Amino acid sequence: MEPILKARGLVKRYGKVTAINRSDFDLMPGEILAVIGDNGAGKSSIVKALCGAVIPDEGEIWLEGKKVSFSSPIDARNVGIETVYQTLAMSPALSIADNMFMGRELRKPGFMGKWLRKLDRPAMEKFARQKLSELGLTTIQSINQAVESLSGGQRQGVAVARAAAFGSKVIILDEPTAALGVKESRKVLELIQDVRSRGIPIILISHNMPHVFEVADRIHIHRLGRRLAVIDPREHSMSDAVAYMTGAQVPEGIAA
Amino acid sequence: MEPILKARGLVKRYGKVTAINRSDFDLMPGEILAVIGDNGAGKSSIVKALCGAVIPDEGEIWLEGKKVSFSSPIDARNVGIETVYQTLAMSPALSIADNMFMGRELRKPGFMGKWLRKLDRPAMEKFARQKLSELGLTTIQSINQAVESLSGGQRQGVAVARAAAFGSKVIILDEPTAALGVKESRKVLELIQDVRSRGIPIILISHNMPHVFEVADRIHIHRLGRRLAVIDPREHSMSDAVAYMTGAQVPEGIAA
Amino acid sequence: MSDSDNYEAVVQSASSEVASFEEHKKGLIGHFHHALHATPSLVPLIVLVASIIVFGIAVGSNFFSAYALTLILQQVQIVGVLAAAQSLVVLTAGIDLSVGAIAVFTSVIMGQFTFRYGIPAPISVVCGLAIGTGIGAISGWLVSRVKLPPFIVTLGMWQIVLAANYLYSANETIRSQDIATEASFLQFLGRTFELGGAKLNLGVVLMLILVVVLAYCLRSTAWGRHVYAVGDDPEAAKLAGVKVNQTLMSVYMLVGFICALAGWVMIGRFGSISPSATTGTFGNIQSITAVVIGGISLFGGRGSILGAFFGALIVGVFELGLRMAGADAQWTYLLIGALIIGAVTVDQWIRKVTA
Amino acid sequence: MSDSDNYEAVVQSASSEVASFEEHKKGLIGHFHHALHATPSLVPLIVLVASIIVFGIAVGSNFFSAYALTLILQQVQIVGVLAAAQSLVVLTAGIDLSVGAIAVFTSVIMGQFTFRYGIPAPISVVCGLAIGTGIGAISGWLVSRVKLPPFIVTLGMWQIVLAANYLYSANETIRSQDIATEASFLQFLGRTFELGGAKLNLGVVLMLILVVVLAYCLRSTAWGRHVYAVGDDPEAAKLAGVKVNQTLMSVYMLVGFICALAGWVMIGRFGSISPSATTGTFGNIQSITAVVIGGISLFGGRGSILGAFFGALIVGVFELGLRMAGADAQWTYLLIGALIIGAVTVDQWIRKVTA
Amino acid sequence: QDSAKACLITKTDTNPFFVKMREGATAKAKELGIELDTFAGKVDGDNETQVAAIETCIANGAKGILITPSNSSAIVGSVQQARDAGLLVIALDTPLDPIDAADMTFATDNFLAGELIGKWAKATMGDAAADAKIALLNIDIAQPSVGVLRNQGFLAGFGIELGDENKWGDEDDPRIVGHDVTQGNEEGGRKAMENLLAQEPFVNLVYTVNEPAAAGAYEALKAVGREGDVTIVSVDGGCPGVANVEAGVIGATSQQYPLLMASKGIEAIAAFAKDGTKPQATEGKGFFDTGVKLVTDKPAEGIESIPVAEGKELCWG
Ligand SMILES: Nc1ncnc2c1ncn2[C@@H]1O[C@H](COP(=O)(O)OP(=O)(O)OP(=O)(O)O)[C@@H](O)[C@H]1O
Ligand SMILES: Nc1ncnc2c1ncn2[C@@H]1O[C@H](COP(=O)(O)OP(=O)(O)OP(=O)(O)O)[C@@H](O)[C@H]1O
Ligand SMILES: [Mg+2]
Ligand SMILES: [Mg+2]
Repeated sequence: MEPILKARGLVKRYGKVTAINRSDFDLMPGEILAVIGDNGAGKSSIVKALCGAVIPDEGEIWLEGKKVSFSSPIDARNVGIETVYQTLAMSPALSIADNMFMGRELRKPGFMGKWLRKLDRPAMEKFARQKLSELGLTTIQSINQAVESLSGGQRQGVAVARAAAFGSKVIILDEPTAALGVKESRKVLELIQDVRSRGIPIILISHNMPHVFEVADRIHIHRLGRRLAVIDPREHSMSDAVAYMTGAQVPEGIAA
Repeated sequence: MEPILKARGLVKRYGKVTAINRSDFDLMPGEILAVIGDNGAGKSSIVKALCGAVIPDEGEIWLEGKKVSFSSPIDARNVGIETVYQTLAMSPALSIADNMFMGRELRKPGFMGKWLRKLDRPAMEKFARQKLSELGLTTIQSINQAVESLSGGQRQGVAVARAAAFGSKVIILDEPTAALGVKESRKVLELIQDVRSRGIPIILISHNMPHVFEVADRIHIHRLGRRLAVIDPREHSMSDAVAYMTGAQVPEGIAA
Repeated sequence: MSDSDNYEAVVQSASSEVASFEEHKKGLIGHFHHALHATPSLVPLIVLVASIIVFGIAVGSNFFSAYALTLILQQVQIVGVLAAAQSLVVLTAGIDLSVGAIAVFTSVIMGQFTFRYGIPAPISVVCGLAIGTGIGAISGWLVSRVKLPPFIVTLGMWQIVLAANYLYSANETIRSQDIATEASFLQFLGRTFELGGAKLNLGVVLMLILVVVLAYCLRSTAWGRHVYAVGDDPEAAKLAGVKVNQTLMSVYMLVGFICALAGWVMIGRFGSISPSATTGTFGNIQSITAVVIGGISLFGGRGSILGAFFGALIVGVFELGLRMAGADAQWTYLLIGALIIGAVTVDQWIRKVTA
Repeated sequence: MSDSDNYEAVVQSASSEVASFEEHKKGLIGHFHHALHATPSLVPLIVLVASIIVFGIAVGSNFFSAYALTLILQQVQIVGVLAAAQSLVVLTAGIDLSVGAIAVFTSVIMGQFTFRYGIPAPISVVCGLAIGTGIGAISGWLVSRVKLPPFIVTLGMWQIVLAANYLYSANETIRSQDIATEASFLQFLGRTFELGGAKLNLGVVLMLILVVVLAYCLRSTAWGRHVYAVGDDPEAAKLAGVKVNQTLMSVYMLVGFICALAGWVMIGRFGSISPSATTGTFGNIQSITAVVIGGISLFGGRGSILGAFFGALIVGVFELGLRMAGADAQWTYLLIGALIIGAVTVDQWIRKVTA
Repeated sequence: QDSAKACLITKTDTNPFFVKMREGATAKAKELGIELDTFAGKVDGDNETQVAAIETCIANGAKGILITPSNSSAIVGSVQQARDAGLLVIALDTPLDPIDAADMTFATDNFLAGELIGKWAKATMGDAAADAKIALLNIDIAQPSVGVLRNQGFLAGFGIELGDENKWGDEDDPRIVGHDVTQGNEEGGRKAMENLLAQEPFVNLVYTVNEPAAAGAYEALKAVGREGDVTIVSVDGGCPGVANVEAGVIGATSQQYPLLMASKGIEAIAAFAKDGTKPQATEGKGFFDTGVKLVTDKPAEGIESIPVAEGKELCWG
C-alpha cells in the first residue's frame, strides 16, 4: 500500500543545533500512527516539517504519491492537513469561538452575511460550546472568555476541538492530552478512534505509553533527530518501546 | 500537627468567572501533597494564590502559623517557597543558564565579581548542564540556546530543575511532568522523593494518577473551585479519586 | 492501587453539567461594573465626559456653547481620521509614522492635479485616494513580504513622502479663493450644515461614519478578527490558518486610503492646500497619542477603534479648553502633557477597580 | 501489553550521553556564519562598513579624509548618547519620547545655574545630571508603579520638559563666547585632541566609553540580564523572581542621567546653550531610529546596544555622504528615507541567510 | 462691561523674536487695560495650530487678533472667518497673501532685510565677490515664506540671478556652494555648516536665516580654524545677535523691531474696540512698515547702516 504521507531524508538545522537529521516518515491511509521519543528527539520538528510550519533544509515530501512542498501551514491546511501544535497556536486575546473558527469563520445567512459579511457569532459560540462539552470541558464558565484566561487544559481542549472539527485528510496531534485531566484525555482518545473510524488517518505524538499502545496501529520511534524504527504495538511491549526510544536497547531486525 | 501552609476561605473572581470559590488548603510539614481535579477546577489558581502570583479577593493564608499576605511572587520566594508554574515563567529570548539563575545569578569570585559585578557564566552553564543531565535531558545540544528554541519538554525540564535546585521551605510543582517523556518523568518523580527525604514538603499538581498514587502522602481533591476532600492514597483507589474529582461520586465521611 | 488499570473507565459516569457560580455583585453597580468589563472602550468615554465637565466649569459658559462644542469636533476631524487609520496599524502590532505625510501629500496631489494639469476636481480626488492607497501598498509590501519592522518602513516613507511633497509642489500653496472659484469640489468636505443650532461640516460626518464602519468591520467580520489575530501573535495566527501577509497588506493599503481621505478633509477644513501643513510632521505623534490614550496596546491585538476616537476627542477637549482658559502656548503644552498622563492614570485606575 | 506496569523501570538503563551531531559547514564561511549567528550586532556593523565603502566610492577620496570620517563621529555624538539611553528603555519593551527634551533642558539648567545664580560650573553640571536623573525617576515611577504605558508617560514628559525648558530659560540663548570666558568647564566635552591626524573631542570619547560600559553591564551583570528579562516577558520575569519595578526604575533613572550627559555633550558641541535646539523635538525619533536600525526589537528583550550605536553611525554616514555627494537638502531628506529602508532590508537579508 | 479681549498668535514661541513680540504686546495690553491671550504654533510653518487659535479667539469673543502668519496664503480662509465675525485682524511681521486679507499689516520687509546684507557682503568683499564661495543656511525644507524672502533678498542684493523668486535652491550661479537647513538654531547651524564645509572647504561667505544659526555656523568654522576668513551675515537683530556682531562672529545683520510691531498692533485693537477706527498704512505702501536697519561696525559705502552701539540700544529687550 502507498503511504498517504511520505517523507525521505528530511534535514533541519538551526545554527549549530540539529533538529531533524536525515529522517524518513510514512503514514498509511486510515491508520493511527503514534510517534514516540525522548524530549527533544525531534518529534515536533518532523511533524512541523510535514505540515508546512517548518521548511526543511533538505529532503522531500509526498502526499498521496504526489510531491509537495508547503511554504506555509496554510498550504497544508488547504489540502486537508489539520494540526494541533504543541504550542497550541492560539491568539491569546481573542475569545474561544474566535480561535476555533480562525480562518474559516461562519457568516450570517442572507443580506447581512453576504453583503455586510457579518459573522454569525451565536452560531459559532453554540458550536464551540458543544464541541467543548463533547470533550468533557464543562468547567469553562463563559464562552466569551479570552483564551489567555483559560486554564492550561482548557486551552489545549480548545485546540484539539478545532482540529478534530475541521480536519479532512490527515490530522496531526502533537501531545494533545499533555495538559488534560483523566476525563478529558479519555474523551480525546475516544475522539481519535472516532475520527479513524471515519477513515481519516491520524499522527499522534504522545508520551503516554498506555494510551499509545491502546490506540496506535503502528508506532514510529524517533531518536536523535531521525526515525529509529517503526514497530507494531501487538508485537512489542511497552518496555521494548521505551528501551528503544531511550537508547537502552537497539531494535533488531527492523529497518529504520 | 500544625500545617506548614494553611489557607481558609480563599476567593478569586475574574469578572463573571469564579476561579476559586471559598476554598481551604493545608500542607503538612515534610509531606508530598498531591492536588488533583478536572481541567479548570482551579488547581493552578489556588496554588498561585499561595505563592503570591495571584492576590485573592478574600480569605487568609498562614505560613508556619503566622499570617502572611504576599503581594508578589518575590515575597513568597524570599521566605523559601519555590514554584514551577504551569506556564513555566521563562524569558523566551534568554538562554537556559540565564533562566535557571534568574534573580540569583552567580558572580565571579574576586575583583571582577565584587567590583565589576561580572557574572560567572562558565559556572552557571556547568551547573545548568549538570542539573539537566540529572533530569535525563540529554538532548539539549547547546546550553546557550534561547529557551524559546527548546522543545516543550526540554523547556519544562529547565523550569523543574530551577525550582528543585533552589527551593528551601516549600516546593510547588504545577503539572511538572505534563510535557516530559517517560524517562524524564521518572527522573522528576525520583527528584521529588529525594527532596522530600531532605524534609521539604511538596505540593504536586498532576493529572497522572499512577504517579500521584505512587508518591503522594495525601491527596487534595479540587472540584469547582474548592477543596472537595482530602484522601489518603492508601485507603482509596484511583477509581475513587477519579470518581470524586469528576463528580461521578460524592465522597462520604470526609470533611472538605 | 488494586483496580488501577481501570480507573479511567470511571469517567463515563462523570457529571456533565457546565460549571456555574452564583453571581457576586448585583444591581446598578454590578451592571455598570459588568458593562465596563465587557466594553473597555467605555473607559476613555468616561474620561472624555469628565474632562468636558471639568473644562466647562473652569472656562465657564463659553465652553458649553454650541459653537465651542462643535469646534472640538471640527478641530479634531483630521487627527480623528488619522487616528482611525493608525488604530488599524497598531492593532496589527505595527506603527505608522507616515500617516500625516500621506495626508498632506495626497491633498497636494488633489490640488496640483486640478490646477497644474487641469484634471476635473472629482477625478483628481480619486487620483489622490489611489495614490494614498498605493503608498500604503508599498509600505504593506515591505512590512509583509520583506519583513521589515513597520517603524523603519514608515519612518522611511514619512521622509520620502514629505520630501516628495515639497519637491512636487515646489512649496507652493494653492489659495482658498482660487479653489473656491475654480474647483470647489475639492472643498466639498468643508461644507457646513446646521444641526440643532450647531454647525457641522461634512468632514466631521465623514470621520464619524468612518469610525463606525471600521468599528463594525473590526468587530463583526472575519477580516477584523484576522487583524486582531495578526497583532496578537503573528506566529500563532499563521499556524491557525490566517493569511497573515494578505491581512497586513490589506491593512496598510486601507490605511493609505484613509490617510488620503484625511488629505481631502484637510482641504475642506483649511480651504487652501499647503505642502507645509504641520500634519505632515506631527500627524503621526498626534494619531499615536490618540490611539494610546484610547487604550489600544502598542503591542497589538488589544483595544478598540472607538477608544482611539475618544482619545482624539480627549486631546481636542484639553487643547481647546486650555486655549479658551487663556493659558499661553508653553503653559498649554505643559498642561496638556500633564493632563494626558492624568487622563491615562484615571483610565488605568478605572480598569483596575473594575477588573 | 503484559509488562505494562513496569515499563517505566526500563529507563534506568537508558543512554545518558549528551546528543551531538557532526558539524555541518566548516572553514571560513562556516566560521563567519557562526559568528553572525552568535553575535547579531555584527550585522549592522557590516551594513555600516558597506555604506562607508559605497559612499567612499560615490563621493571620492574626500570622504575618506580624516576630517570627514571624524566629522561623522562628531555629528553623531549627541544622537549616539541618546541612542544608548533609548536602547535601555526599548530593551525593557518601553519607549522614551522625552530623551531629547531632557538633554536640552539639562543643558539649559547647567547654563542658567551658572549664569543666573552664579553657581560654579562643575556644580551646575552635577545639578543638571541630578535633575536629569530626577526626571527619569518620575517617568520610571509612573511606568513601574502606576503602570502607565511608557509611550504616554514619556510623551507627557516630553511636552512638560520642553515647555519647562522654554519657560525657565525665557528663550534666552547663552552665547558661546560668554561661556568660554566665564565658565569654560561647561564646554569641557567640546575640547579636542589629535589622534593620528584626526581631531576628536571628549564628547565622542564619552559616547564610546558609555556604549562600551553599557554593553558590558547588559551582557555581563545580573542587572543587565534582568533588563532583558523584563522586556522579554514582564509577567514571567516577575514570577521568576526579578524585581521588575526596581529594574524599570533603575533603567528610567539611568536613562535620565544619560540624557543629562547628552545635554552636557551638547554644550561642548555647540558652544552656546540654546533652549530651542532641534534635539528637543527630534531627538526621540532620531534615537529610536538608530535603535531600530541597530536591530533592537521595539517589543523588548532582543538586541544589543552596540547595534544601536552602529545604527546611529549608519544614519550619520548617510547624512554626511549625501551632502558631500552634493544632493540638495530636500533630496537628501528623501534619499535618507530610502537608504534607511535599504539598510534594514540588507540587514534582514543577512540575518535570513545566516539563520 | 469687561475689558476688551485681544489675541496674539505667533508662528512659534520658541524663537526669541516672537518671545519679544509677545512681551511687547503683553506690556502694551496691560497699559491699555486689554485682556490678551497668546497662542503659538508648534514649529515654523504650523498653519493648523494657528487656525485652531483663530477659532478659539472667535469662541472667546475677542475684539481683535494680531497674527504672524505661518503660511501667509493658507491662513486666509480662517482670517476671513474672523473678520466676518467682526474681529479686527492685523498681520504682524509677515503680510498675508493677498495683503488686503488682513485689516492691516505691521511688518518688516524681509526681502529688504536680506537685500541689505547681500549688498553689504558684496561691497565688503569687493573684487573677491566675483569668485565668492557662498553657503546658505536656511530654516527648513518646507521653505516658509520668511526664509525664502530673506534668502532671495540676500542673493538679489549680492547680485546673483534668481530663479523662481518663491523658492530657494533653483539658482545656478557657480558661486553658490549649497543650501542647507538649520531649523533656525545653533544645533542646525553647526551641522549644516559642517556639511557644506565637507563639500567645499573654502567657503568664504555664509548667509544664515537668523543669528542662532549664525552662531552655530561660527562654531563649525572655529572647529576647522577658518572663523577668521569667512564672513557671516544674518537677519533679526536680537540682542545676542548684535552682541555677536560686536564680537566679530557675525559681519552684519539686518535688525527688525518686533516690540514695535506688537505694541502698535495692540494700540490699533484698543482703538478699534473703543470706536471702530481702523489703522492706516504707511504712505505709498500696502502696509505699515516698522522698518529694518543694517547693524554693523564695518559700514560699507552706499549702504545705510547703524553701528553696533546703536543696534544694541534698539535691539529687542
Ligand atoms: N527554533 C529552534 N532553534 C534552535 N533549536 C531548535 C529550534 N526548534 C527546535 N530546536 C531543537 O531541536 C530539537 C528537537 O526539538 P523538538 O521540538 O522537535 O523535540 P520534541 O521531540 O518535540 O520534544 P518534546 O517531546 O519535548 O516536545 C531540540 O533539541 C530543540 O532544542
Ligand atoms: N485571568 C483569568 N481570567 C478569567 N478566568 C480565569 C483566569 N484565570 C483562570 N480563570 C478561570 O478559572 C478557572 C480555574 O483555572 P485554573 O487555571 O486554576 O484551572 P486548573 O485547575 O489549573 O486547570 P488545568 O488542569 O487545566 O491546569 C478556569 O475556568 C479558568 O478559565
Ligand atoms: Mg514536541
Ligand atoms: Mg492548571
